[in-house]
Amino acid sequence: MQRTRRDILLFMGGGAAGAMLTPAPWRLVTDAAIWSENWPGIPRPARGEITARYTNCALCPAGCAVRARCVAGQPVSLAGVAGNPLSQGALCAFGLTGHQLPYHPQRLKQGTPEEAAAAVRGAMAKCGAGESVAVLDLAPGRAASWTYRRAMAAVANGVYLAPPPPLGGAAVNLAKARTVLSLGAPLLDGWGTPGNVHAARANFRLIQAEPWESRTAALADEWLPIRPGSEAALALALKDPKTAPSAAQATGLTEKQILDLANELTANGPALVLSADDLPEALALNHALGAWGQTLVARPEVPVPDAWKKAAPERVVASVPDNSIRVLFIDESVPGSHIPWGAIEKKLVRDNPVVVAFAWTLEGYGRHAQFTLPTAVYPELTSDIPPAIDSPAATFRISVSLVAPPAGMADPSAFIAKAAGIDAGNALQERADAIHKSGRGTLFTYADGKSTPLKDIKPDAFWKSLNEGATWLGGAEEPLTRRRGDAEEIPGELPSEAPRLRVSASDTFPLLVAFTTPTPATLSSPLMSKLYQDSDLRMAPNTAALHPDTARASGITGASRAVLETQYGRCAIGVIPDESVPPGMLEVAAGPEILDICGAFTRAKVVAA
Amino acid sequence: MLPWNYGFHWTAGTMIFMGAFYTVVVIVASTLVNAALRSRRALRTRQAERIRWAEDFHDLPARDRQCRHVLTGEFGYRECPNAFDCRQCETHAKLVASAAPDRISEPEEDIFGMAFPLDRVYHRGHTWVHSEPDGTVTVGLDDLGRRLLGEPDRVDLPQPGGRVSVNGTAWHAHKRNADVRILSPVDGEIVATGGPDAPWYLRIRPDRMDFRNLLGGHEIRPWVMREMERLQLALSAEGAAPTLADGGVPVQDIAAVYPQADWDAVCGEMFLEA
Amino acid sequence: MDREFITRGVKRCSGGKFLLWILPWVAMLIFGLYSAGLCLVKGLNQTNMDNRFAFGLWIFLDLTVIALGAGAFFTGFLLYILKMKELRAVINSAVVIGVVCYSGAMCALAVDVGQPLRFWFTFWYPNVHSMLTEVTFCITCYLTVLMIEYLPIVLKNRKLRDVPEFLVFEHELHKLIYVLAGVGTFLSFFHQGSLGGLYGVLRGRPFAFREGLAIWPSTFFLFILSAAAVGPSFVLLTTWLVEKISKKRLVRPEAMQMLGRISGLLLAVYVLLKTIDTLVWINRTSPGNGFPAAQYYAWHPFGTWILFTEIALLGMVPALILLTPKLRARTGWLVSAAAMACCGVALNRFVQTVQTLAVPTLSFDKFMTYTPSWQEVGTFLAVLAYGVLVYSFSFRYFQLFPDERELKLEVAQVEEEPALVGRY
Amino acid sequence: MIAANKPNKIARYGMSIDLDRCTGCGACMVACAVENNVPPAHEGATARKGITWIRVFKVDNGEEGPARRSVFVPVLCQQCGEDTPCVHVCPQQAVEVDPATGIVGQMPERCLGCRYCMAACPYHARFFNWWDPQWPAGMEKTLNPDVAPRMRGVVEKCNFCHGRWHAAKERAAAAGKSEIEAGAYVPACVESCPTGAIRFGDLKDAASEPAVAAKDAHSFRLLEKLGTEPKIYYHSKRDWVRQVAAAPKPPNGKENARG
Repeated sequence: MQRTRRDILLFMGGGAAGAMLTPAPWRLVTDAAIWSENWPGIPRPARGEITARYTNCALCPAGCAVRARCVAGQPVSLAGVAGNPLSQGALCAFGLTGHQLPYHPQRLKQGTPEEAAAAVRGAMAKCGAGESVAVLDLAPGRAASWTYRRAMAAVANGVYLAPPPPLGGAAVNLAKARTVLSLGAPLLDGWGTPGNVHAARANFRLIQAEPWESRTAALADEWLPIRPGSEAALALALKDPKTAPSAAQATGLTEKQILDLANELTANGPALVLSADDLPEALALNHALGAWGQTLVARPEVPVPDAWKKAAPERVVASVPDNSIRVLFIDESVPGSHIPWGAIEKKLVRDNPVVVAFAWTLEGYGRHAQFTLPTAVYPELTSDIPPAIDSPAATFRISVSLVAPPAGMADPSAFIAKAAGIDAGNALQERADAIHKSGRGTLFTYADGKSTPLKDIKPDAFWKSLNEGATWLGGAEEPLTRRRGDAEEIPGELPSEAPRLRVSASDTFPLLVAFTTPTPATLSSPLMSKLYQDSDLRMAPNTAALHPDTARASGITGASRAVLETQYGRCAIGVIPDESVPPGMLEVAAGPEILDICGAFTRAKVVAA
Repeated sequence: MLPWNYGFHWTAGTMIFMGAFYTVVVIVASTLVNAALRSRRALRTRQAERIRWAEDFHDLPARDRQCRHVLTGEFGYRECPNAFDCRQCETHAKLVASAAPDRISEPEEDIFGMAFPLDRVYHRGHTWVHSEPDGTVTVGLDDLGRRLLGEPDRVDLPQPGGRVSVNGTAWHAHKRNADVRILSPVDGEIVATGGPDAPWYLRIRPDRMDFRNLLGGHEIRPWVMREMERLQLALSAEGAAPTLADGGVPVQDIAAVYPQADWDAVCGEMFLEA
Repeated sequence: MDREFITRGVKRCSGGKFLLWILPWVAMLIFGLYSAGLCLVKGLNQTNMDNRFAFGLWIFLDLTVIALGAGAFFTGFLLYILKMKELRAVINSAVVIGVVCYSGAMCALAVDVGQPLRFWFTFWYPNVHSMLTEVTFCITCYLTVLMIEYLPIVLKNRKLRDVPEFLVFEHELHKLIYVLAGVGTFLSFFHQGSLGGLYGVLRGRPFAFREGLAIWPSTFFLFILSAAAVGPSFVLLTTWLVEKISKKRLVRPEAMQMLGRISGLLLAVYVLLKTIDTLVWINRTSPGNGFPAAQYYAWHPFGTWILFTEIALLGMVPALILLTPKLRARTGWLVSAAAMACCGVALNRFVQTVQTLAVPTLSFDKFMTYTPSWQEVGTFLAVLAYGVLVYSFSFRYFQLFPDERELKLEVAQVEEEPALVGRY
Repeated sequence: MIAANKPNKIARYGMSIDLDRCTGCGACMVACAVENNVPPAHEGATARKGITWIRVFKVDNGEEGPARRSVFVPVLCQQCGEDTPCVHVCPQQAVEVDPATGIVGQMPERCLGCRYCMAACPYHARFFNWWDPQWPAGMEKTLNPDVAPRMRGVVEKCNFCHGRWHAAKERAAAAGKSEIEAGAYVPACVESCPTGAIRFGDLKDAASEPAVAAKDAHSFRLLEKLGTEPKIYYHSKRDWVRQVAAAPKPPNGKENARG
């Protein structure tokens, strides 16, 4: 049979028509829909074995226990560890995003360690009498802190500087408190260990005396809206009812309110008074209320190896003479308290001081230092975390490296030890051994949620456990109780880097600054900036809210840019008028620029940009 | 959409919805296909010319679609139902049968100086048909048509051997901006072509000697009178002078007198073209 | 140079003048296409819409132009199904308006959706319970029908009909046009209704939610009515505008008045039903959902004035004007009333789309405001320019008003009359 | 109907949120974003363009000065159980209620991005991807493998951490059980809440915390009168707080400038 082109075409046409009657072409269209679902450029999450790894959060002194869900070893989400005696399974919003910090776009990746070392050597050689080499440790109490102290002891003119300890170094035992008076302390908003605070919350009555309705005030059993800057007057009047009339005038409360409050604090004890800044008046009131030994305790020291005892004493920045520091190391690899740069700067010698900052981002002191050496960041770094303020017991826990840090990261303690000519050794393990040697306390391991007496654990197993997620709890064998009326035991005038509350209202700086962000972390995960942008739950960093009348008085209308000015300097901020902020106050979300010029309760003024 | 697609449920809602949709699709598609099939058939049976005239006629103003018997006063008002093809018209047949035979007194009508010989019959598109002794007919433009086109710029004549049909295109003539299709008065085969310089344009062997659709005799005068009226109107619509230039007698080349007039519109009007 | 494409016997401006006329519109179109391109390439972040104002200017535009474009189906219905022969004078124009409105709305919709490449999902996985599915199906089908109805108008172009295939196809298609008119009426009935249903079914938005018949909320029927009422008005308005711009008579006054009368009649019925519906909503539907109706109008600037303007000022008043033969006979009144009716329906669509989203639902919600971005405005203008251009070209090259030539001769005759009388 | 296709047990997952415990810390929002691979906000994002499957609102009693009181209200998809407003409006079945769990699911891969469902939702719990999802270099390593990132131009919303439900289902199957045990499946926000204000469970299980909370006199649901039977129960002992469930009050002339 002769086949013509027409036959072939007919065959093809018929075949196509027949195919339309089968599900195949339709199936193809349906599948095309599935292909189009994978838009190019959308990352595909990596797959791998899913495991749980444990660590402790190093983003704030609370050091909450963390369970990391890992895919092929890479943490993809963090959660608390249920049953942890202190953090109680809770993590804050910042902690929940900790695993993203290593990938922060503003992460510092390169430094010049050799040049820095050479500059430090030169400056140390030049260091004359009356000048000093100093280490500023923002998170004192770590094994690394002891290395710094040892290093500074080994150096002539070595000084070890740290922020002043909150509450004069005392620990808070919230579990015992029945009434808590908070003078502006963000008790429910990042103070202490969130899990511990929330667990204890049901057992105490919370009275918040604060000028504006902060988160804590909103959740408190009672909120006393007082005038900005009148916390000290209130504390004084509560201790000494004779001053109640003047306190009533200062705070805007009635005398009766003050006296009732005083009665309640004594009647419904044990009481605890906390303040945003460490007000001496608040400490004195605690003392008067008999809080010592009850709600405020002196925590036993975490053991250290005997060989470490030859260490430089801990000093505050204010105690160093101005223009005396020739070489300054600043360790901000682990976030801690913040000291405005202005306060540090004036301590540096005038001619070519060498400042070496160890940081994972340039958002902190690195902006002012000659050398900023990049460090590992949580959860890359390995560091112990000092006991939290609300832990009456001594604790030891390690923030374990879950992710390998990138190459070229500096180790601050090795660097400083080398500069001082000492051997840093493996400080962390040495300290763990010293703790084990003390034989005290129990070890809480995260993976199984068990508590084991330390004496039942071998040293190697102890070290291994600490590295797999565990907390050593020292127990409270020797609680230092202080008797009522024992004046010598009250921490005296606390040295503070921040300008004090009692800086009276002045025409130059009419506004009182209050921070809203719980942790003055220099940078948080990009997801947190999402939280700032996507909701009005928190203000974005470097933003301030103020009463519209205050804004108007400063020549600001509507949401706009402005300049914040304090005695330390000025910086640009965003301003949001908000009627819920009382006049005379500035509610500030901290950011690096603001932290440079503000401590808590700084007086400031705002000028239209 | 199809039973094996995700989310297809055999529910009443789906049935009604998809049923309505497919019905609409089928109706619209079949309408299109129907129109296409009909067109193909029409093209194959060479009905394009018939359709063109049908449409043109349909688009003529009602006034221009008047029955020829209105011209002669037999009707007050009547629209032609047969698109000027009186061969099928029963009314026309009846009226012709009842009318008295034409008394031809003169060999030609002279209307406004134009000659309309009565030895021939006229189409309303201004062509005439003259029977020749050899059984063919000659077709040419009447005097008004000739003057409208004057000296045509170009004439496109069909090839001999081709066919023309009643009211279909006979030939094209161009004058200034006017592109005029001259309607054929007869069905038949083209034997020879003449032109504007010849006495006739086409010599046609007609299929039948049936010229009932054409005007003749006493109908000529009222028809031409009406045509002059229409010309007047068309000219004034084009913004031309309200009266004829020479006081009533159309000149040999009317177009030349109205240089500003849209000659295409005027000719379209006069040659019954949409 | 385009002389041979222009219908014989009608006067059109010179090519140069036409170029001057379309130039600004082309510029606007190019700017709009650039805006729309930005939205397509970079995503809808180019707009000022957001999660709370999920619909914006474009949906308002779509709803409004589709309501105004209803003249196409309704005129077709009256002419081909109810055999109102007078409307033959405007049917072509109405069809072009329909094509412009519907295709413009479709283009705007294609930019408006987040994943335009997935448009076929709606056809492939239709959720038959969604009003939007009904709208999508009907509008797509109806646009196809409109295109087919537009085809004869195009093919009838003087030059195109020289091609015998076009001529014959146009002729055969036109003979079947009544089928398409019928299908178009059916489709329009449903999608105009579904567009109303779109908002009426929103149980979660008590401002828009309405009770109704079976699966259709009352807005379903109100939208059909209002679209049918305003469609002829818009045809009337456009015709008048074209007459003014082209300085020609295109349609006999009787046809215009007929459009006005139909519009007025339907508008009156619509206003009556809308009033009843509003009263039921205020007193029953909305309070039943926990929302006292008064609170909707406490958010400035959307006070009760908007309700009054929509129903009384731009509904009842034009209806009364259009129903009064004396007023209707005067072009000024007729055109003003038609314009008011169009504005009234546009306002109704604005209320349905924008006010619904602006009014808060949660007690801690805020009143929402939204200003379109320049990209949104640009795309809006593109649709407008596109419409003007398509209509301008159609008017220039196609026979949109079959009576135009006759009217031209009539005008001449009126002027000529004394001369002719004197002559014969 | 084949019996095997029937879910073994029909659950109606729901949530109770104790507003007296919520501190507005935002942990739930962050944990949700981490769990569900929500990208960091684009720099152009605002409070109205971001993606927050759960969002905590600060709501006050409308008073000025010392009388002012605030409460934090986490709002997520309320998982409407009746006449679910978003389900029947979707033109292409991208929104569905899972008959086995009662969870309102959104399938971004089938979504056209018409945003009709967003207009339909009275709780504003639906979010549109206005931008292409983008993570800083390297951060894509931290993505949750159980949840596919969404492309630009589609709508997404809370699905009670569907990935977690699947994982729980698989774990239960691996353990030879046909049902997920109470507590074996909780969404990320529930797990992350430091104060335990958010509780989760099967409303059909009378012993579950949401079921108990649902019966509490101090419990309420948002916009209950709409009749959509949401499955998120809020709880507060404060009378004024329970007013947030009602329709908005007409404005008193002032605007909250922070929003």
